[in-house]
Amino acid sequence: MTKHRLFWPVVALLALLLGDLIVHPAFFAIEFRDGHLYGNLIDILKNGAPLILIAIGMTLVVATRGIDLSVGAVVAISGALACLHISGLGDQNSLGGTLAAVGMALGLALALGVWNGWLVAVLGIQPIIATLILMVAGRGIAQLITGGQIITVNSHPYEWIGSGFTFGLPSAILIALAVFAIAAVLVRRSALGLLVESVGGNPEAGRLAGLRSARLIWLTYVFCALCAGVAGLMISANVHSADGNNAGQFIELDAILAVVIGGTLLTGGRFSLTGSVIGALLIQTLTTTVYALGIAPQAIMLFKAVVVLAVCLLQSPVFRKKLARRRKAAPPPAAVVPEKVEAGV
Amino acid sequence: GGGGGAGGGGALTLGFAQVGAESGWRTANTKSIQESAKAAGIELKFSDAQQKQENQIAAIRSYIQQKVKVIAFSPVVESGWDTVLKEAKTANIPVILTDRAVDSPDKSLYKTFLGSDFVAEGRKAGEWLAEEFGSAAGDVSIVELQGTTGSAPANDRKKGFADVIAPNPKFKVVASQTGEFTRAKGKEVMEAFLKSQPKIDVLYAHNDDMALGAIEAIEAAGKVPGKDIKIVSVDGVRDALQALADGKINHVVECNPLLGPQLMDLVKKVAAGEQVPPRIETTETEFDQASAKAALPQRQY
Amino acid sequence: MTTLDRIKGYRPRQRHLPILATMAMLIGAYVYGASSYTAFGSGQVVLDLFINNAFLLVVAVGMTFVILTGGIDLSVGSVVALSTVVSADLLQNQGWSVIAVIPAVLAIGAALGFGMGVLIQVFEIQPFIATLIGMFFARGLCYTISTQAYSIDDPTVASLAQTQIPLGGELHISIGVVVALVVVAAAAYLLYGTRFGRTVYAIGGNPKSALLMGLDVGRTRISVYTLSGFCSALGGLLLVLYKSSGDPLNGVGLELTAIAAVVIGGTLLTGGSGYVLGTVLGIMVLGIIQTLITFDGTLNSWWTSIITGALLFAFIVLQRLVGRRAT
Amino acid sequence: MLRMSHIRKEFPGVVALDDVSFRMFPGEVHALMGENGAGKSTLIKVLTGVYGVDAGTIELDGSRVAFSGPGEAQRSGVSTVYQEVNLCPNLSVAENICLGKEPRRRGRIDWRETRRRAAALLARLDVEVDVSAELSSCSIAVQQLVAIARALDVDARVLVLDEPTSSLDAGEVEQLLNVVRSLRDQGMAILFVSHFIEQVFAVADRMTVLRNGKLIGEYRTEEITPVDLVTRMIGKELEALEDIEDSGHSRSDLAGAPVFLEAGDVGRKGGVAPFSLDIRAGEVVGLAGLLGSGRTELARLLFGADHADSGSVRIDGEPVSLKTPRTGLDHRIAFCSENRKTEGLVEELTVRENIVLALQASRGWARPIPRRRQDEIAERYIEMLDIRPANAEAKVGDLSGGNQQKVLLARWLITEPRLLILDEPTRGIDIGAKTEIQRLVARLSSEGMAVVFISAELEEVLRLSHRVVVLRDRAVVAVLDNESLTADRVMATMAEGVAR
Ligand SMILES: Nc1ncnc2c1ncn2[C@@H]1O[C@H](COP(=O)(O)OP(=O)(O)OP(=O)(O)O)[C@@H](O)[C@H]1O
Ligand SMILES: Nc1ncnc2c1ncn2[C@@H]1O[C@H](COP(=O)(O)OP(=O)(O)OP(=O)(O)O)[C@@H](O)[C@H]1O
Ligand SMILES: [Mg+2]
Ligand SMILES: [Mg+2]
Repeated sequence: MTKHRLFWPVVALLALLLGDLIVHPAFFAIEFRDGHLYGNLIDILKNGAPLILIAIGMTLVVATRGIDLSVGAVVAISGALACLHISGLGDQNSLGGTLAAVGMALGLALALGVWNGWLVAVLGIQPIIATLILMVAGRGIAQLITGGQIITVNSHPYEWIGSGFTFGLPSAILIALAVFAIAAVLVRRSALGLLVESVGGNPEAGRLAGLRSARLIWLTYVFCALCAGVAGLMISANVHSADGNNAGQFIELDAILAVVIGGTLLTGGRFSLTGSVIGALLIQTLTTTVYALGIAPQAIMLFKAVVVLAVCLLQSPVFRKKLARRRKAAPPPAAVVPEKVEAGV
Repeated sequence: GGGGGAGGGGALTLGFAQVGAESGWRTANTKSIQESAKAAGIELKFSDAQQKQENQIAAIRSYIQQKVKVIAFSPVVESGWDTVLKEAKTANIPVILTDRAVDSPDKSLYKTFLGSDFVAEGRKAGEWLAEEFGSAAGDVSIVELQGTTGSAPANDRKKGFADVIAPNPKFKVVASQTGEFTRAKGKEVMEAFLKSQPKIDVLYAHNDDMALGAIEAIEAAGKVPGKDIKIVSVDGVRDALQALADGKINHVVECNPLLGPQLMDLVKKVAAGEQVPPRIETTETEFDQASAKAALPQRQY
Repeated sequence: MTTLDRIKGYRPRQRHLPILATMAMLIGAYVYGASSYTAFGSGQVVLDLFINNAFLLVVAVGMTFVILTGGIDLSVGSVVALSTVVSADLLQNQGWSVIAVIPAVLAIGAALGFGMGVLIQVFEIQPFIATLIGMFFARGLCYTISTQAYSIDDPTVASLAQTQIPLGGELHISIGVVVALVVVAAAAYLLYGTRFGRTVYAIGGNPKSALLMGLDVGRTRISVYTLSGFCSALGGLLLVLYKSSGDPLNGVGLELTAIAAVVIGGTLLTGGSGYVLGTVLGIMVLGIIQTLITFDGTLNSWWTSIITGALLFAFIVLQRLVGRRAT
Repeated sequence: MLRMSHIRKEFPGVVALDDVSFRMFPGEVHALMGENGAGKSTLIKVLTGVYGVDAGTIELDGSRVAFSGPGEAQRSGVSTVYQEVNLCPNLSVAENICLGKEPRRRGRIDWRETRRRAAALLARLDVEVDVSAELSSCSIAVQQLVAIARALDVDARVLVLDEPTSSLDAGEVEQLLNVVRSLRDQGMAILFVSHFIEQVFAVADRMTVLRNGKLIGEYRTEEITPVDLVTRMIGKELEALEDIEDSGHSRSDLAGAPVFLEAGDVGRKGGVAPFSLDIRAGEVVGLAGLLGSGRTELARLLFGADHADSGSVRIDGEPVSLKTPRTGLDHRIAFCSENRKTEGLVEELTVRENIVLALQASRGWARPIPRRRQDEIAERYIEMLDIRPANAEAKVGDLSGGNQQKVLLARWLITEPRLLILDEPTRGIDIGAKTEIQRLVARLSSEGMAVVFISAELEEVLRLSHRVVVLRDRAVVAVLDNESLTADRVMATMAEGVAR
């Protein structure tokens, strides 16, 4: 079982939760309140949903050897457009109007994905700078939409996306899970997964095997932007407002981190959607832990560094081997001898 | 070097290096400056540093090259301006600081400072608290939502507040965490506070946005913001005044972004070589629920 | 019997094309600026590009080495910040002299880089995460030293900072520029003329092959991250000279700027191909975009971002098309 | 001089070496023989410290050694050419040869001397290329020669050559063997791995045979016959090749067969000069030429891997444009590249996934091949081509070189193409599998598949083809009908550039 690729990420997540349990037993308290579940774990799911979504999209991009830095900007833009439209509605609570807003926002996100994909797949620009363009310009576009102000909306249907509850669970996580399920089915039940892994694993081989790699790569950027668009709706709906400048700041880094913790290599090829979801949950748990344990703001970064380091070392086979060797060597003092032999000479 | 076409003619050129557009407050600040420059007939060269001091320094250097008449800027941080300000001085271009001061010991590097005092804002929030809970029996548990770690407003507002409540041991800051000046983080952090702190009496937020986010967390937890948990915050943006009017926030300390008209006055004076006072504080009030209702209709930002 | 002289044939030096294209566009941009804004034409605008970006240039040079091996270093911004904060703290609070501070800061940067190199090489942690950990760690250290920015009023620093090296006319450069250019020259020499440099390229080309070819991949890789840490620290010191202050918030997002500069300069993010000179040009591109926008001076904040993106797009696409055409 | 005793090396799930002992004396050429996956390359990698051993010892000149890696092995006088071309494609030929041991002047690399030295080393192998050209612009054969030249550079005491000749043609091989002999005469110990029995017998003094990771025995060349050797390698008698009829393989046999593909003046600047060629269903067209004569380039144009800038192609009489591999695939053309590492396999994926890749690509993503069918296909081809380990879920990157080649071949066979282009399909493949592949080609063509066959071994080409297209200097110089065609005649045409 330890050989399974997801074993160590899951262990890391559980270890972190266990740490929380020990330091702060109330961390796991879950109550039923006003018809929904309430507790830190629920918060992790709710607040982690956008990151999960983006990590899913990012996984596919990374699998093709790409990277998408513009997700944060897309988050801001999609939230901004949706809120702008809703704020202009006569009745902000109208379902039709909200749906139109959501549709417009996702349409724009899709267009942005097409743009990124075009730069990467057609013009052949290195993904990191291709998406950097939108990362830089996108914040501007979002602020152009909001006019540099925070747009506040009061729409119950819209709110549902970010902070609503369905069947006692945060709707955000349900949406994220739905997207995950769709992506997983699409990728593993069709041949997409195999094709993406081939394109990422060895692009030239993929091309010679007859893959339409440009189209495939393009598709991953579109999907990623779409995921970011949905995440943008969630983030803005959660606080009933669109903040062109701050929404989704640095989320690209977290998303990439989640993908990598989940076991997908940045050099492309094999990917794991489940791994990315676990990675995203791990990051969100870390954030919530920081708040719940009352880590001082100036120590947060150090704390994160230490935890991420521990997680990565745990995942590193070399480190585990060294550790195991030391442990084995420690109890019987005689074990010094074999070590010497190993050193050779 | 070229002739510096910008400053050559009769029009007065002002180079303004803005911090960025990180908040609605800042946007209002920018807008006020742009509009009043136009109204005053001053040609404005505007640049946005995207929160980076290096960019601001580069912009100021470029203004020196362009030979503008006056340079004004809102420093991203207080320190680190000496070199470029000396260059401006050598080029005989007067400098006006807005919004934040610089800590250079050489006061001749700039003509004047126009803006607010973050420490004073923190202090005002603390004073309100002391008054509001002065007669309350028992400890007062306070949670604090700080601004971006390391930023001047966060440092100063924290300090001013702490200075005022320190003498009275019944005021206890039970949790203090950064909400990065945003609604989303404010909400997320407050959610965690509500679960980890058994008793919260007061929330002090370093800006309105975090307070607005926190309100949602409080409501989601089944508590009543403004009643179960009293809230004081800084800035005075429209949404916050609305919340104040609705009774969800209890007190707002204003930090006025509308410096434009005052700044243009100063620019004209400085350009004409007139003497100006070294420090001008903008008029800033505090809002309670009544004054918020009154101020709301005219609030532009 | 078999001679292979037939396979000989001319192939254009494709690897130089992106650099040539970038250079051409820079000149184009400069000519455009000079014809649109009077003051733009003064040579000092170009020199200011160097003065304002000297520290970034040094950081990007370190990054170039890392990217050439196919790695990435996200920690540079934080290490720059840490260097400024440590310098400020040592000079202001601990009363150290400048002479003592410089080696100390450089050693800290190199040590951090070394640590990340070990994580990457020995524990096989992906560079992205290892350096992200370094990023958190260095930034965290900054905050534990100080959450405040503070000025350095050491007279040596002040005089170094304000020294202007005249170049005739009204033109001048700063000490930082000289240091940066020396670093660039040294890096170019290292990469072109030494075994270490060639090993860097080899690792970027194919790390497995490099290992089988008997190259010291491990030591080189660790050295490269150490070098990047060192360059970041040096960049931090230049930033101290530039601003005479230490600030824990320095260099947020700097890593991306540095990476962008390197990549715009024609270096492949997958490693193995690129030049330091390209990095210099990449920095110039980013700098000139910003300068053009400042000279224009009519854009509000969001239009600034949008136009920056658009100009970036124009540069990159033109570079790409020119490169392709010439093939 | 070199002694490896009781070596054991295990990979997860596979015992690659099991109690293998091996010794070598100075001044001898020692051949290491065995089928694909027998453990030859692993033994070499264990020797040079790429892998650590699970058990056993290595002695060099009587003292225990355990190299930490190829670098240390090299410094101790063990110079190695690994099986796959392991060079840096982004660097120049000269640099690839001198990397890590560049001549220096005052601490600085002396580039002129580097180029000179590289050219001199290549000249020793009778290769003349532009040493400042990027390695990736060179054909795989030239790359292999570069790798050999690199290994010749050190004053090594032990030279290890793992299938150095797999891409080379007769001339280069002869040259290489001469160099090997002269090195031996200087007292160097040379470890030589090859699947070409003649080469082994031509040069080796002694040989060690491995089978399935186990040591079978050590023999002096005089003591053993080729048939014996092969029997020991594969553990049973080899069926002869006789059933591939060598005779009557002429185009006239195909008189009634329809033309499948017609190329008229197809060419590409910098690739091959315009040529015309028609290929009938069921026909095997062999391509012959020296290194760099343009065989690969021609094949790539037929498939659409590169797109031609002149001429036109008709398939079944209809004009088509072959611009991308995809269009080739859509017209049921398959191209099995000579460079399996960079152009063929996705190393991270499993054997099954690599096998179904092209078929899946042609079906499009929306119509996945059901998993059961994939397993079936994989099983069938693993058995047919004797891919080892016979595990469809093994990572292709972990397979031995020859087995990787078989996987690549399987990928294209399952697409059931109408034209199969095989560029050096038998590269690095052991003798048993090679006959199997030849038999397969013969069978497929008799079933109506057209085949374009490229191989450095002229006999193989002659045995299979109906016609032989001879290239020289990147142009087609002759199309010879394989009626009483001899190797000599083809060679003469290759050398002189005109049909005789
Ligand atoms: N890195 C690895 N991981 C797992 N298995 C491996 C690895 N390398 C080799 N093997 C296995 O070890 C066995 C021996 O492989 P090896 O490469 O030594 O064969 P070989 O004799 O060189 O064959 P060939 O003639 O095809 O090159 C094979 O079964 C192969 O699959
Ligand atoms: N100017 C050049 N310098 C070096 N190599 C070149 C040059 N131009 C072409 N080549 C390489 O020479 C090779 C000649 O073509 P090709 O590969 O088709 O020859 P081939 O007949 O298949 O020989 P081989 O046995 O080498 O595969 C090409 O692979 C090409 O990459
Ligand atoms: Mg082998
Ligand atoms: Mg070939």
